[in-house]
This record gives sequence, structure tokens and C-alpha cells, in this order.
Amino acid sequence: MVATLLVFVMHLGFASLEAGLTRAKNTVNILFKNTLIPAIGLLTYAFIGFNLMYPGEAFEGGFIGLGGLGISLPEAWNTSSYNEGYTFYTDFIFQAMFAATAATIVSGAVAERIKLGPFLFFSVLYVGICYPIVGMWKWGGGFLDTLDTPFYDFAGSTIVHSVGGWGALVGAFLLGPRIGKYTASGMRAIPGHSIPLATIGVFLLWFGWFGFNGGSVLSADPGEVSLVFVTTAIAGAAGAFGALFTAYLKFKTYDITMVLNGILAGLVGITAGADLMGIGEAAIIGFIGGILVVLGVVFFDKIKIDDPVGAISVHLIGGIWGTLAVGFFGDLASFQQVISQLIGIGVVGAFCFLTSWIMFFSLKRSIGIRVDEREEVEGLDINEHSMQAYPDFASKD
Amino acid sequence: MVATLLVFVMHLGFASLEAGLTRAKNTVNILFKNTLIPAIGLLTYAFIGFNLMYPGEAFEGGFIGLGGLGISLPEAWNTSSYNEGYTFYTDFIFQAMFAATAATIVSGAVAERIKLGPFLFFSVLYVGICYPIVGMWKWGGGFLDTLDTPFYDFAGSTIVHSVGGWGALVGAFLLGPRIGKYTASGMRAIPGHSIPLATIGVFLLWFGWFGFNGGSVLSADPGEVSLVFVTTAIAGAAGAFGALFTAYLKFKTYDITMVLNGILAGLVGITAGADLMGIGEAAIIGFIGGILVVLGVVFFDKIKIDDPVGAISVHLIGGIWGTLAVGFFGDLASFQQVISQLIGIGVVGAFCFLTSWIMFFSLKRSIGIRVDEREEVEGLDINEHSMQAYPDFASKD
Amino acid sequence: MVATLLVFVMHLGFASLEAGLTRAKNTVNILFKNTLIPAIGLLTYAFIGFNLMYPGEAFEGGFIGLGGLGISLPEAWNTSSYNEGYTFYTDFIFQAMFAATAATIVSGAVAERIKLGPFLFFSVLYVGICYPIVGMWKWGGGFLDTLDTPFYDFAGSTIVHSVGGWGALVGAFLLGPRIGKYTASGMRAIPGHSIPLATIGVFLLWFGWFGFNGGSVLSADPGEVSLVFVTTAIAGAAGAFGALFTAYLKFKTYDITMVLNGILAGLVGITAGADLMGIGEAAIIGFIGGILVVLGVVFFDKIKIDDPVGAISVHLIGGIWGTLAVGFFGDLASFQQVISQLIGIGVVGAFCFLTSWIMFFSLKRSIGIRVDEREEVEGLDINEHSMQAYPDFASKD
Amino acid sequence: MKKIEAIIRTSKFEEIHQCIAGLGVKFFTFYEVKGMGMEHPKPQTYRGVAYEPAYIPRTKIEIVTADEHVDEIIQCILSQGRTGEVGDGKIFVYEALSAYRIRNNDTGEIAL
Amino acid sequence: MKKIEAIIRTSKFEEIHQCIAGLGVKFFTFYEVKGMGMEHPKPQTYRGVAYEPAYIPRTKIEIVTADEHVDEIIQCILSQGRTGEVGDGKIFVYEALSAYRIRNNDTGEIAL
Amino acid sequence: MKKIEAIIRTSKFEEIHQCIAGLGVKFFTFYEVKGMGMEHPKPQTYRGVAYEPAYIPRTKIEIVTADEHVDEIIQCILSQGRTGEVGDGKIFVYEALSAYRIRNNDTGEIAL
Ligand SMILES: Nc1ncnc2c1ncn2[C@@H]1O[C@H](COP(=O)(O)OP(=O)(O)O)[C@@H](O)[C@H]1O
Ligand SMILES: Nc1ncnc2c1ncn2[C@@H]1O[C@H](COP(=O)(O)OP(=O)(O)O)[C@@H](O)[C@H]1O
Ligand SMILES: Nc1ncnc2c1ncn2[C@@H]1O[C@H](COP(=O)(O)OP(=O)(O)O)[C@@H](O)[C@H]1O
Repeated sequence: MVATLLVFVMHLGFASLEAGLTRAKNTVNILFKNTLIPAIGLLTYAFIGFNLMYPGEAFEGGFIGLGGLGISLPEAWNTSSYNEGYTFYTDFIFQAMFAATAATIVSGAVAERIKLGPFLFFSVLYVGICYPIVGMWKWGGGFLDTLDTPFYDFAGSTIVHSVGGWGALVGAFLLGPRIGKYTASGMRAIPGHSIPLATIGVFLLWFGWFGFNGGSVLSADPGEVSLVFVTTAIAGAAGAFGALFTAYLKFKTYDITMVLNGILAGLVGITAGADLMGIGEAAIIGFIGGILVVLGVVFFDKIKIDDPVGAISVHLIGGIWGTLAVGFFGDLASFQQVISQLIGIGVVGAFCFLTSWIMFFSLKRSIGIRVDEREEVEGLDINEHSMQAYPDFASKD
Repeated sequence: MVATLLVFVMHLGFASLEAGLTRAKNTVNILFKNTLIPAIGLLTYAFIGFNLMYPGEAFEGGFIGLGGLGISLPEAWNTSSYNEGYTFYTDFIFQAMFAATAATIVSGAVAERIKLGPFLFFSVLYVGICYPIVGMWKWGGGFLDTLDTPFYDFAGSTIVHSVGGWGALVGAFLLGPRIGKYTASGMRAIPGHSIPLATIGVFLLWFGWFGFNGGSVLSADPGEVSLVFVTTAIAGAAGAFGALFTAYLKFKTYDITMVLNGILAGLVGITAGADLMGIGEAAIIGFIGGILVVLGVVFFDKIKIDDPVGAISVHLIGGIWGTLAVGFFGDLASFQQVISQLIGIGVVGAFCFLTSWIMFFSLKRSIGIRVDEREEVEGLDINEHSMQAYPDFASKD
Repeated sequence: MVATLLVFVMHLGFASLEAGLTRAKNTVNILFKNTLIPAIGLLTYAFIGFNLMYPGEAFEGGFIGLGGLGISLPEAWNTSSYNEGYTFYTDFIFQAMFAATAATIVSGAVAERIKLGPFLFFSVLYVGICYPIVGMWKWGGGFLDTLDTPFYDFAGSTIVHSVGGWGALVGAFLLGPRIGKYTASGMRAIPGHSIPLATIGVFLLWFGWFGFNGGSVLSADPGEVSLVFVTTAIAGAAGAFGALFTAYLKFKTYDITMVLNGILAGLVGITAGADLMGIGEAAIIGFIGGILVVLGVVFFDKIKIDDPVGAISVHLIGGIWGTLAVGFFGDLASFQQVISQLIGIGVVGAFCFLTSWIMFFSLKRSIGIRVDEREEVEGLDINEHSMQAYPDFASKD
Repeated sequence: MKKIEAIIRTSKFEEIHQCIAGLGVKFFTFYEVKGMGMEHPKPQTYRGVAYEPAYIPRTKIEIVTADEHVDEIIQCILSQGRTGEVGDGKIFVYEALSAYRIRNNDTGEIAL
Repeated sequence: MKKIEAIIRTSKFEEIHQCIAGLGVKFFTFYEVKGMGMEHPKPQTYRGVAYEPAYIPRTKIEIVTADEHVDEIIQCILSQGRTGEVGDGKIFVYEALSAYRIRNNDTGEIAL
Repeated sequence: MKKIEAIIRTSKFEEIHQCIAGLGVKFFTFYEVKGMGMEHPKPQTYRGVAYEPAYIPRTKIEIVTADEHVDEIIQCILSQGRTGEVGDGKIFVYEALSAYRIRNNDTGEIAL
């Protein structure tokens, strides 16, 4: 149950990180979205998500199933006979806290230019429907779980992070870059407005990740939970160094935002196999995650997909890497497993890419997804919220 | 015991929220008060509060009782025979962390104009004496607990939040509004200086609330604790939307400060009956809480009671609503229960109103409670603390 | 295991506090260091530290021992037979989180003028080697633990905080004061740039301290853990008042930075004997800690050792006081114990002073430890990181 | 055409603004400046070290106006900006050679 | 020697900068100011209370230049600074008596 | 009466302040400005993208003073503000027509 709270804190972590890495004139907007997202996640999950994700035995091995609307209590819900050491509600609330994560990831990548309404609309559908459907494939006993060599994703490198990452990729692509990011005379930097806020965000995310991974043990077995804690801690630490070295080699600066992204990439990377790895393997996975995230940021900038916070690199690239790593390292490593992992990555990717494309594209064609140019230049805070994040301070832009 | 820590974090939540919703020139003052308040709470509660609140069986059904000064250990204090799964000290520290909450609530409503000394003096008395007396009426086995249909207040919608709310109301009224808030030409906005700080505050409060409510189960029964987690999460989420919709209908803006207040009002609302409600009922209670808080802010502005952070609306209105809701929804709903709830609300309200009036009024007549005009205009930080919160930044006012 | 997470949060607390109490132009630098330090701590501890600290029975009573490199799992590591209620990994990760604390303490005292590279180099060695050697003396069954009256240091007033404090003293001394701090015309104030950040930091540290101390019970005995929680809470609260009164008497201002330091000094003070004290004793120890920290700040300013955040006063003076207090108060109080405590303080002090002197001095003579004057005046952020912490705001300096 | 620069107490800005708006002067520019003068800034203390911040925050108003309005604007500032205590600030007047309205190339007094 | 002061839309700074750089004017000073004028600031709302911030943020550019460059610089600002909507700002010109380069005591136009 | 405007290195403010205080000049106004000039701002990097911030932060000092003090003040600034490297800044002098002390309506040089 503590794990549930830690996952809750991650939403604050995301809110802080994304606010810190964007400009002061869009801060209210980012915080507004990231405050509503967990609320949306909790409510939609209660209404429909939980049943979509865990439809029950009738749908075992299937693609989609719905066990009813709302929450209907099983018998003996309040005793731990429901699941060793866990009650029905413990299970529900832990899963519900997870749910909103996918939308938070998208929020970072589309920041500073997306319209509020369409984004919230997308979030409701993505969190309420797409995420639980994907989740069901593996965690709800769906077909990915019943492969010969079952697809393995311990706490959601693919099921959670890549789902968010694909949505982020599609959203950032369909929106186009922020004004002034890629100009005729080359790429321009748009620095985030508060490094302390971003740092607080990453520490809180790391903190929450212990719950994210630790809680996914879904039992209070101290042996396994402690192992997961260790791999989570080591992978994050190694990710910091992976990103630090790569960024230094490429840019010749000690870039704290890259170190922060590297920590997250290390964490996303270990998420799929947190219970399968030893210390050394966790360090390698984290370190490579940290390298990949820096290369990812450079790559997406090169193809002019503008992701202000690096969400695609962290969650999509990190998620794919972590999922594959289960096939290469640790207790399940085998060629068969690599294939299963690739199937999982591919199927989930195709589904998420498609559904988020459909949603963003039809929103774009109908009500539009991007604020108009003047609003973007003046800032979303003034225009969408008639507010300022820091009214007492003299700020630029 | 984890719950204790979560309640501790709430003090940081209050500090951040109140600092964020007030001006930069009063930030040191707010933080100073909110740093001392938990210290005051812990020390007075150890010295006298705990005994006032839990005077022992001799005072059962009574109005006031004192079981001695300081902390005297019962036998077998360090084993769980003291209380199923709980030691004496666990009980003490959990209650002690609660204690200071009432003063923190007041602190927000009287912010930006109250003198430091009188406020701290008030806090010591209110936290050290008034709060435990009220607490004893219900939780210490006092007369509210021995009504025919006992007054029900699970984790303190009335016993904690309204107690703070009444003090806040009286304090804000006797102080009068901040200079420039209600002028001849109409009401003026005095925006809070940091929305990120306020957002961090609310997330931390929500986080802590799981401990506040979850810990009030006073046993580690996983069934009940998990239910309480779910209702707490859902009520907060519904509160966000209740406030969002109401604020949008009334003001046509997406006001993040109202969403933040709405979350808190939802949480205050569910606090009295967190263990009695299902998901649907929690959602309704939270949603209505969110509506009420917006109406409350508008109402208090209309009658010119100036509450910079909305503390009265959140804690007093939310607290009354939550306490009543126990009579309308959930396992205890009955007409009799409504009456008992009304009795509780009324008695506690009368007592708190009276005692805080007496205290604030005699302070006002003797040493004065309000800083002088020039100090208020220049800011309390410079005048009461000879310091600035952000000396490196160019700030207005 | 929850305790582990709390200790993790302390690193965020340190990062926030140190960033808040230094200038905006050095914020990225401070955050960069404090983000890498826990990563360094985790990795070095996994590689070598844990074995240095707990070399096994073969080295009982010794000065230094090494049980191998890397982590080798004992049998039955994943069951609680390893240690009542604890697995091997639980133990490792808890200790690993502790490890980096010593370097974080140093980081605060040498802030705003030390070069990044040499500092990180120092940190790796200090955390990777010096800290575990000292830790082994007591916690790894070394000679301090096998004295006739064993040296007692419950959670590390000496073993953790003084270790950091000595390094901080040596570092700050060898670096010299920040430019402009002690001028011909007297001492000048260099205010920290964000009091809210500093306040958040101290609350998070206090929060984490419950894990630091509570987790050091090394068993889930609810009686002892709850006692430790109470003493930790009370000592922090009393420290706040100790510092408040002292600062008011000396400076005639309500200085929040001193109150924050006072809380920390109270916490450092209780750390050595958190399980031995009652409420009253905890209050006295904390209160005196709060007094000492203010006197310490004044003293180090007088002898021109420039410690921007008060780390030496908090951790070294507080640590010595707390360690001594075990001899004066509580269950072990005796003359013999005072002697043992003095031995422990002296031996650890001598070792840390020497090793950190050697390291800092040889770094100073070889690659240099201080940034050049222009870099210091312009800020480390621009010069070492080519970045600004708050690029959207107009800031001084 | 003259340029009036007034360095005023930030707290008096609103009154002065009202007064000159009453004269029909709707256009001006202002910004925060730091002043050294006879008034001394409130001493601050940080960790036991008292210090005087080097300056007092003030607001500077700049109004370019036709010669005939100069006196009445100055009267407004003098009357509304005064507390009588040290630190009320100063007004300076300068000659302006020409003025342009960027929106439509208006030149001269019509552009003010 | 003249001093040109232009109060412009902050969003037009970049275009104007390019244009005057094209004239070979590499030296100038600018800062953020607040303007009162015909354009009204966007109303804001805080907790249900709508309010107009008292001003519009603008940028002020100061260029001291030899007499012969004044006109072309003004043309730059007029052409690049215009949106045609209320609020484009103003340009004022003043006489400057002398100029010094601190680095090497250069005086007069050579110091510009 | 003259107005001296000096754009200086922020780091030289203290020295210049001391020097002119030594001349008995206790009143002046200053504020932060941004400068374009021959010195180039230190390049920054953010997530792999190097960029030059568009300007250098500088401090502008404004002193209105009687004609006879102008030269000595300028000497102070020239001597104390110099590092000899590109970017030391400039001093400009303008004519001021009149001055008023808001506190007591003093006018002319007595108001300075
Ligand atoms: N000669 C001057 N040149 C530039 N600014 C001045 C001058 N004299 C005064 N000021 C500005 O006016 C402000 C008020 O001056 P002060 O002497 O404190 O007021 P008073 O004359 O009312 O006592 C100063 O802080 C400074 O900013
Ligand atoms: N006479 C003046 N003196 C000083 N500043 C002025 C004056 N007139 C205009 N300004 C400045 O120019 C800005 C733009 O003026 P505005 O009247 O809105 O533009 P426009 O004339 O294009 O409609 C104002 O906000 C103000 O800062
Ligand atoms: N003609 C000018 N008009 C306005 N400001 C100027 C002018 N020339 C220089 N400045 C200001 O002076 C600063 C220093 O100029 P710079 O050319 O770098 O110094 P230096 O001449 O010592 O090399 C510039 O950043 C700018 O703010």
C-alpha cells in the first residue's frame, strides 16, 4: 500500500520535471494538466479501466474484454484471501495510480503548444481505454501472457512507459515543433525555466519508482522487493553516469538536464526486468539507458520532432531498451525471450501508434490541437488560463 | 507508523501551498510560521495535549479532563498489547503530528498581515489546549462519542479541519482584509507569487492525506486501510473536477488555484466518512466539496472576509459538508445520524468560535494583532524578519 | 524498507537546502553535485563500500578489512533468515543510501567556489573508502564496538554526520572563503537565493530522518521504532526553538535559516542516542543542539571559515554533541560511557581530518580545487555548466 | 517637446498615475530602478550578519509631452508623490528633439 | 550626436535588431520597461477576480549615434517594428553632448 | 545641469560607487540593462544546443549633476570602470533643463 503512495508521488514528480524544463510563460498550463491527469486516471479507471484491464478469466488469452462498468466488489474483497496479503481495493488503487502515467508522459512531449481541451480529451480516452486494453494483454491474462515464451514486462517498460512514449511521439509529430525551435539558421535552444524544479521532479520520480517497481511484486515478499529496490537504485545511478559521459563526449558540457533524463532512462530501462537482474546487470542496463537517452534527444532534434522534456527518448527508447534487455540479461535471457519481447514491443507499439494517431489526427482536423501563433508566443498561461505562474517576478518573454 | 510520516509531510504541504498563494514579500514570514507550527504542535502535545485529549476512562462522556502533565508511559507501552498492532508511542506521535494542523489552517487565512508574536501565542494555546479538548469529546471518549447515535467523524472533518476553519474565520474577520483587497472601486486580485509552489503543496497534502485518513484506521487492517485509500483518492480527484467545472461556469477561466482548492475540499469532505463510503459515494462527496469551495471563496469575498489561500472555504465549509455527508451517504446514513452530526458540528463550532474569538480579541485589544500599514505594504519579510525570500531576483512590490 | 526510501529522500532534502542557501548563479552546480552524489554512493558502495564496512567476522575488532569486491550473495539471501525480518539486499540498500550522506554534507560547506572535477573525485574516495572504514569500526564489528564500554552511536551522529562534518571543515578551510565574504571593512552577508527551497529541503530532511533513525533499529520492532520516531520528532522541534531563541538573543531577528539549521542540529544530536532517550531528554538534546548550531555559525564566521549553509555547525558540532549526549543522558549515561564516546569522537575525527586533509591538499597542490576569480564572480553555472538555473528570470549578480 | 523623468516611491505610483491620467496624459513608460539618496535602505540580517542592501527600489516614470503640459504634469507628481519624508524622489526635465509613432509614422507632437 | 530611444513591442526586438545590425550599428543598450498607452493589457483572472494588469511589458532600446545615422536607424525601427495595431510604440530623439569609451578614454563620435 | 548616463560592467559598480561617493555625489539612480557591443556573451548550452544569449547584462548609472561636477564624475567612472578589455562600456552626457525635489518642491541645482 505504501507502493501506491509512492506511485502517487510520481505524478508530482512529472509535474515538477515538466514544469521545470519548459518556459515560465507556460508553467500554469503544464501544472494544470498534470494536476488533472491523475484525477482523470483515478476516475476513468474506477469507471471503466479496471474492468477493461482485468476482465476476468472469461477473456483469458484474448485481445479485449470488459468485465462490466464501475467497480463491483468480489466476495471477500476486504480480506487478504483475494490475493496473498492484498485486498481487492489495494489492487485497484495501485493499478489506478499507474494508469494516468501514460498521459503524463505525453503531456511533456506536447508541452508549450497544445490546446488544453483536446489534450484533456485525448488523455481521457488514452488513459481510460487504450492503456487498459494494452495492460490486459499482459497483466490481465491476455494473449501476450499466454505466448509459448510469455512476453515479460515486470512493471511496465512497455505496458506503461512505451504506451506513453508512442503517444508522445505521435503527438509531438502531429503538432510540429515550437515556434523558433528549428529555424532556417539552425536549431535554437529553448531552456527550461527552473532547474531546481526539474531536479526536484526527478528525485521524486526516482523515489516513486521504488513504489512503481517494488509494488509490482504484488506481494510483500521481502526478498523480491528488496532485490527490486536494489536494481531500481543501481539502474538509476548508472543511468546518471551513462548520460553524463555521453553528453560530455558529445557536447563538452556537464548538462544537468541530461543527467536527470539519464536517471529516468535508467529507471525505465530496469522496469521490465527489475526482479530478474543482479546488481551488475542493473548497472549495465541503466548505463546503456543513459547513453541511449542522450542519443535519442539528439536524434529527435535532428528529425525535428520537438520534445521539450525528452519524454520520447526517456520513455519510448528507454522502454524498448528495457523490454529487450530482459531477453539479453538476467534470469530469462534467451533467444526465444528476445523474440517474445520483440513481439510485445511491436504489437503494443503498433496499437498505440495507431490509436493515438487516430485520436490526435481527428482532433487536429476537427477542433485543432495547436494554439494559434500569438498565443504560443505570449504564453499559454495568459491565454488559456488568464494567469501567470510567477506574477511577482520580472520574467523574460 | 508510515501514516505518521505522511501526516508530517502535510506540514510541508501546507507551508508550500500557503507560501505559493501569497506574495513574494511575505514568503519568509509564512514559511517561518509553518516551520514553527509543527514544532509547537509536537512540544505542546507532549507536554499537555495528549493528556487533555485522552484523559483516560475516568473522564468518559465528559467535557474536559486532564490525565496529568507530560507523558507517562503506561505499562507494556512498547509492545503491541497497548493497542492491536500499535504501541503507545505510535499512538502518541501520530496524534501529535495531527495536532498542529489546526494552527496551520489558521495561518493561511490570516497571512500577509498578522503580527508574528500574537500569532504564535495564539497557536500555542489553540493547538495546546483547544484542539485536544475538542478531540477528547469524540476521540478521547467524551460526550460526543457517548451520544445515543454517536457523532461520527472518522479522521477529523470536524475535529481537525473545522477546528482550524473556525479559528481561520475568526482570525480573518478580526484582522480585516489586506490593504488594497476591497477598495471603493471594487475587489482587487492579489495573486499568489508561485503557482508551482502551491501545486507542490497540494500534491504533498494529498499524499499526506492518505496517511491522515489511512492512519486513522488505527490498526493495520489491510481491508479497511485499502478502502480508505480508495475513497481518499477518488474524493480528491472528484473535488478537482467539481471545482474546475464550477469555476469555469462562474468565471470562464481554467483556474488552477481553484482546482487545487477543490482537491483539498474533496479530501476534507471525505475525511469524516472515509471508511463508510464506496467509490461512487466518495466521488459525489468530493465533487460537491469541490463545488462548495468555489462558492465559498466567492461568498467570503462578497462579505469581505479576506482569506488569501481559501482556508476557510476548504476546511470549514469542506469540514461541515463532510461531517454532514456521513448522515446522508454510506453505511451510517440515517436521519438520527444527521442530527448527531449537526450536534457535533454545532457544539464544536460554538466552542472553537468562542475560544478563538476570545483569544484573538484580547490579543487585538492588548498588544494588537495586525502589523502597521507601512510594514504591510513593504512586506512582512523585511519588517518582521529583516530578510528576503528571493534576494537574487527582481521582484515587484 | 520504507526507511530506505526515506533516506533516499534526504538526498533531495540536502540538494534543496544547499541550493536554497546559496546564490542563484551557482544553483545548477549545487544541484548537479547533489544529483551525482547519491549515484556515486550507490555505485561505489555496491562495488567496494559494503565489503569494507561489513567485512565479516574475520575482521572483528579490527581497523580495516575487506570482504571482497562487488556484492556476493550469502546463502539464503532472499529470506529473512539473513537477519530477523530483513533480507541481505534490504540491508545493503539501506546502508548504500546512507553512504553518500557524508559527501553531501561536504558539498554544502564548499559550495560556490570549488571546482567540479576535484570535488567529485574527493567524493568518490571519501564515500567509497573513508566512510565505510569508519563505519566498520563500529557497525561492522570493528574495534570501537569491542571496547569495554562499547562506543555507542545509534544511527550515526559520529559515524555519518561527523564524518561529513570533518570533511566539510577541512574543505572549507583549504578552499578559503568566498570572494567578498570577509572584507577589510568587515564581514558581509551573502544571502541564499531561495528560502522556500531551503525550507522544503529541511522538511524533507526531517521526513527522511525518521527513516534514517527509525530504519537504524534494523528490525521492525514496533516498540523501538515508535520510540525512535518520537525522540526524532521531539529533538527536531526542540532544536528549532533552541536556535530561534539563541538567534533572537544574539541578532534580534527571527532568522528562518537559523531555525532550519536548528532543526537539523536537533536531529543530528538525537541520532546517536535516538533509542535511549525519553521525550524530555530528547527535548533537551535537541534544544542544546539548536543553541550550539547558532553559536557554531558565529564562531566559524569569526575564524573566517566560510560555510555557506552551516554544514559544519550542524553536522560536526551537532554530531559531537549528540555523541557525547549518550554519555550524559538516557539509558547508557555513565562516566565510562562518556570516555568511550570521547574515544570514538577523537579517533573518527582524527582519521577523517587526516584523510580529507590529504585528499583536499594534494588536489589543491596538483590540479587545484578552486575556480578562478572571474568564474566565481560570474557564477559556476555559466562557467562550469554553460547553463543558468533560472534563464527566464531577471536575477542579480 | 519635453521629456519628464521622475524617480518616485514605488508606493506612490498609483496616485500619480491617477492624477496625470486626469490631465489626459494616457501615454507613458515606467520601470523599476534602484536609487541611492538620502533615505537609507532598511537594514537586513542574514545568519547574524547585518547589512544594508545597497539601494532603495524606486519607480522611474518617463513621459514625453508637449511643452505646454509640462508644468501641470510636474504639479501632479509633486503633489501626489510627496510624503514629506526623506526619499520622495526627483523630477528631471529634458529637451526632446522629435517623436515618431511606429504604428503609422506620425511625427512630432501628434505622435505623443 | 543623438540618442534614439525606442519603446517597442518585445516580440519585434529580433527583427529590429537584425535591421539595425545591417546598418552597421552594433552597439546599443536595451531593457524591459512597462508601458501605458492605447493598447490595453490582456485581462487576467485570479480566484474569480478579473483584473487588468496595470501595464504592457515592452522593450526600450537606446542607441547613441552620430547625426547622420539617425534617420536610417529610425527607418529600421519604423519598418520592422510595425504591426499596424494599436500598441506598436514610439521613437524619441534627444541631443547627446558627449560620449566616452571607458576602455580607452576615447571621446566623441569615435567612442560610439 | 547635466545628466550623465554610464553603461558599466556590473562587477565594477562597487568601485565606481565608492569613487563618486568620495566626490560627495550621494544621489544617483541605477538599474540593470542589457547591452549589445563588441564583447560577446559567453555561449551557453542546453541539451546539446549551444547558443549565445543575445546580450550581456550591464548596469546603467544615471547621475544628474551641476555642470562643474561633470568632469570629475566622468574621471571616476573612467578610472574605476576600466579593465582594458572589450566590453568596459560607455558614458554619455546630456543637457538637463530643470530638476525638482518632490519632498519640498526645491527646484534647480539645489534639488540635485
Ligand atoms: N542627482 C540625481 N541623479 C539621479 N538620481 C537622483 C538624483 N538625486 C536623487 N535621485 C534619485 O531620487 C531618489 C530619492 O532621493 P532622496 O535624496 O532619497 O530623496 P529626497 O531628496 O526626497 O530626500 C534617489 O534614491 C535616487 O534614485
Ligand atoms: N508620450 C509618451 N511618453 C513615454 N512613453 C510613451 C509615450 N507615448 C507612448 N509611449 C510608450 O509607447 C507604448 C505604445 O504606445 P501606444 O499608444 O499603445 O501605441 P500606438 O500609438 O501604436 O497605439 C506605450 O505603452 C508607452 O510605453
Ligand atoms: N552607441 C551606443 N549606444 C548605446 N549603448 C551603447 C553604445 N555603445 C556601447 N553601448 C553599451 O556599452 C556596452 C559596452 O560596449 P562594448 O563595445 O562592448 O565596450 P567597449 O567599447 O569597451 O569594447 C554595450 O554592451 C552597450 O550596452
